[in-house]
Amino acid sequence: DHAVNAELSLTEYTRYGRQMLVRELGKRGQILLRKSSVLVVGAGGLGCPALLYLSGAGIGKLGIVDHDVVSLSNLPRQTLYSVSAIGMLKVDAAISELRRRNSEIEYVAYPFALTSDEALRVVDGYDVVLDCTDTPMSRYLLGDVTRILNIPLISASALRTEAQLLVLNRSQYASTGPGDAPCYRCVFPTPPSHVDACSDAGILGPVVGTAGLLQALEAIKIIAAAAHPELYGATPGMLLFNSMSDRPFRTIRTRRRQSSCKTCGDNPSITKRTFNEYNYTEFCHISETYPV
Amino acid sequence: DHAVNAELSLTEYTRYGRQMLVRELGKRGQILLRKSSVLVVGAGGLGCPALLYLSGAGIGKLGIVDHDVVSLSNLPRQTLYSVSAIGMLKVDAAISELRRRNSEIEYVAYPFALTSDEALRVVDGYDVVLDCTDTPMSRYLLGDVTRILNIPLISASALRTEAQLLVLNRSQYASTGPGDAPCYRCVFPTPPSHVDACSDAGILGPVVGTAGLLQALEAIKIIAAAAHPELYGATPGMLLFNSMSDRPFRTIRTRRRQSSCKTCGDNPSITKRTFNEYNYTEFCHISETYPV
Amino acid sequence: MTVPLTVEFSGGLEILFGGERTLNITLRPSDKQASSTIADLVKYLCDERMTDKRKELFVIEEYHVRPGILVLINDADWELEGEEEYVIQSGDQILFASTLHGG
Amino acid sequence: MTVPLTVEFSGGLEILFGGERTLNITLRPSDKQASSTIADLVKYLCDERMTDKRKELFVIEEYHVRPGILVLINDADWELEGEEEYVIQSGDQILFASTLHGG
Ligand SMILES: [Zn+2]
Ligand SMILES: [Zn+2]
Repeated sequence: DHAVNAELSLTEYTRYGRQMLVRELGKRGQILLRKSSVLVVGAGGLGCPALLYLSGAGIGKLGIVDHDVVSLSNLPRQTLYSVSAIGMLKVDAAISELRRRNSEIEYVAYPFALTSDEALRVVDGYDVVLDCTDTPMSRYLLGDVTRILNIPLISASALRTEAQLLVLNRSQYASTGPGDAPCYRCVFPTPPSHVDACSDAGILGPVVGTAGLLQALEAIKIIAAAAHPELYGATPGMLLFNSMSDRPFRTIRTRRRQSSCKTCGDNPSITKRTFNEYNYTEFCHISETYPV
Repeated sequence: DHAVNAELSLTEYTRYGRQMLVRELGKRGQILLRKSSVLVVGAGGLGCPALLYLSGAGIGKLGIVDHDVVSLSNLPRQTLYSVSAIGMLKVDAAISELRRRNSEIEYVAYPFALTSDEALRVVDGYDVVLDCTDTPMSRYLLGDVTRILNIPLISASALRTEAQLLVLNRSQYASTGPGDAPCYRCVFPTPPSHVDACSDAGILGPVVGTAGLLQALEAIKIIAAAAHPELYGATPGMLLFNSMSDRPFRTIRTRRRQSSCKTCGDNPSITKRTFNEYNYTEFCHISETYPV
Repeated sequence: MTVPLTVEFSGGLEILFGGERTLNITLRPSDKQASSTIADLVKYLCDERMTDKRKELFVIEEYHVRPGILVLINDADWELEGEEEYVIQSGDQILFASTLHGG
Repeated sequence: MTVPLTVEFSGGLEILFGGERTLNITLRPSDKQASSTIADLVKYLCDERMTDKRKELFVIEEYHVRPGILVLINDADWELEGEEEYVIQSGDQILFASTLHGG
């Protein structure tokens, strides 16, 4: 493999030396990180720490999707943003902050909300996608797009004192295909009838931050596994984190790919061709929000 | 309680509103965060994310102990530091970065390595201490000092793909005394005969980052529990995180306070009076480092 | 035959059950049955243990768990175990977790 | 009586055992014994399963686990269970974890 035989600069050896000592990464893994790209959708409480550690680790290209601007109420948990960034587009503030730490990375800003019109175009070509969004609609949209394009999706969410992490479209770290791995729609065939938002129900910063960091870690593992497949096994499926529980972390066995799935089942109705016509707004119509 | 009936400013309501919606924190918990102080010993891979989220959450006073200067090899995991901070004292670079995000906090710099000469003086008066150091000597020193001063200690460590978290000197979040909780020396009566350092064995950024975030979370819980004791139970004791395992997080039942403990046993030999005479260097003499 | 089990709630569902995150329960099958299923447990929780009147936040159409709630039987998705028809075993841990969407 | 159990290594100890993080083991008590203890397991691991010659990284003074290694019996510190004298039960999970000091 030509790419894996490439050389690292002295600066790269100095900067990344500590993580390259970890045998699950190593020099080959570091070169894979450099030649890979990760799309982070949502630059909020999950996206900020994920971006900070993906940039730190030396991912070659980081795409950031977010339409929102920074506000004071974001600062406790959206830890890339300083007071002087209030009012700026999050994608611009995030890239400026990341560049201060690592300017060797290629950063790409997508300053809009992802809709089905441009989702295929934006997502296509990335090696891993992180779902750091906060609505069911964006979660189903990203689930379908990544499954259609065969890209591993690391989906996280958080509320109050809890967070959930889900690795989709891959059952094995070193795999290049989904195998029997579920897509988002396999795990959640029906949209929720009630939904809480962080703005209504609240969130603790370190809880959502932990989930974002674990997303970055899973992305690094999926990329580095190709350099050392013998050291990597199955992806964790689903992880539940409840910081108030006396067993705060649980690894969950999720369902496998469903033959009835509209996106990856035996007779899929959501395909690359029909994707644009699917009405996510209607599908995710939430009758009422969950009163706190 | 006068402090808990204090008022928050409109800016504080705006900034901290999302986390105050969490019933385990609430307005009373937010006021407790503001009037409390946390000492973070070590501003490296654990300390950086811990400080970022403690400052974000609105802890009134943050003390930072570190003698070291920023280097390029720190940047992937010591995510407070930008390239322009290379060569600066970590305590200065950290405080400057934290101030950009939250200037309402009182930051105190201790730009030296903690030794038994000044440890009691530095630690005394803080409400919670985070051990983010990287040697057995500093861990025993902080363990003894915090136990002598009756301060909860949240100790974390990380190496390669793994991390460990330990809540010491408190068994219950809402407790003001140790009860049957162990101190660091109760859990580890004998120093290790071999030790790995991150500089030799390597470390993945998101692994040590996760441990630092979980330290911040435990500190927030210990402080906020006094406002809502009925919602809080036992501290987690010990948490093991192995990111390569198919059960990555385990909650461990640790030993309880040991009657034979030199610091908190029935006949303690390490006390406020004798503390200065104890030779930590000799006690932690490591015969050889663990070859990787 | 009575069956002792542990029921846990998360993702906000605990608010519907008096704030309790964990219930230790002993199920007694009704006269016609030799055992209890998840369906029986859900009905029991609705009728006997729910402190909030808004049943639609837990079930739809009389005792079917509403979409958006994960049901985990001993840390496995209930789909792997037979969903509502799963026969509860002594010592089982059943977790009802609202799926989260915040970020 | 043979006893099946799971042994896990972490904190770098897996490197001493051929990189294996998990071993599925069936212990056979020696002639004089009716059961196996943690002490027996540690000796067995040293003599039969360790691939690295540096035994001092796992034990000191002939088969005592060295300071700095946590021994966990079913997720509890072995001090709570009787340390070396604990009698291994079928299905036990024993974890040997090097304590970490990096930060
Ligand atoms: Zn599917
Ligand atoms: Zn003690």
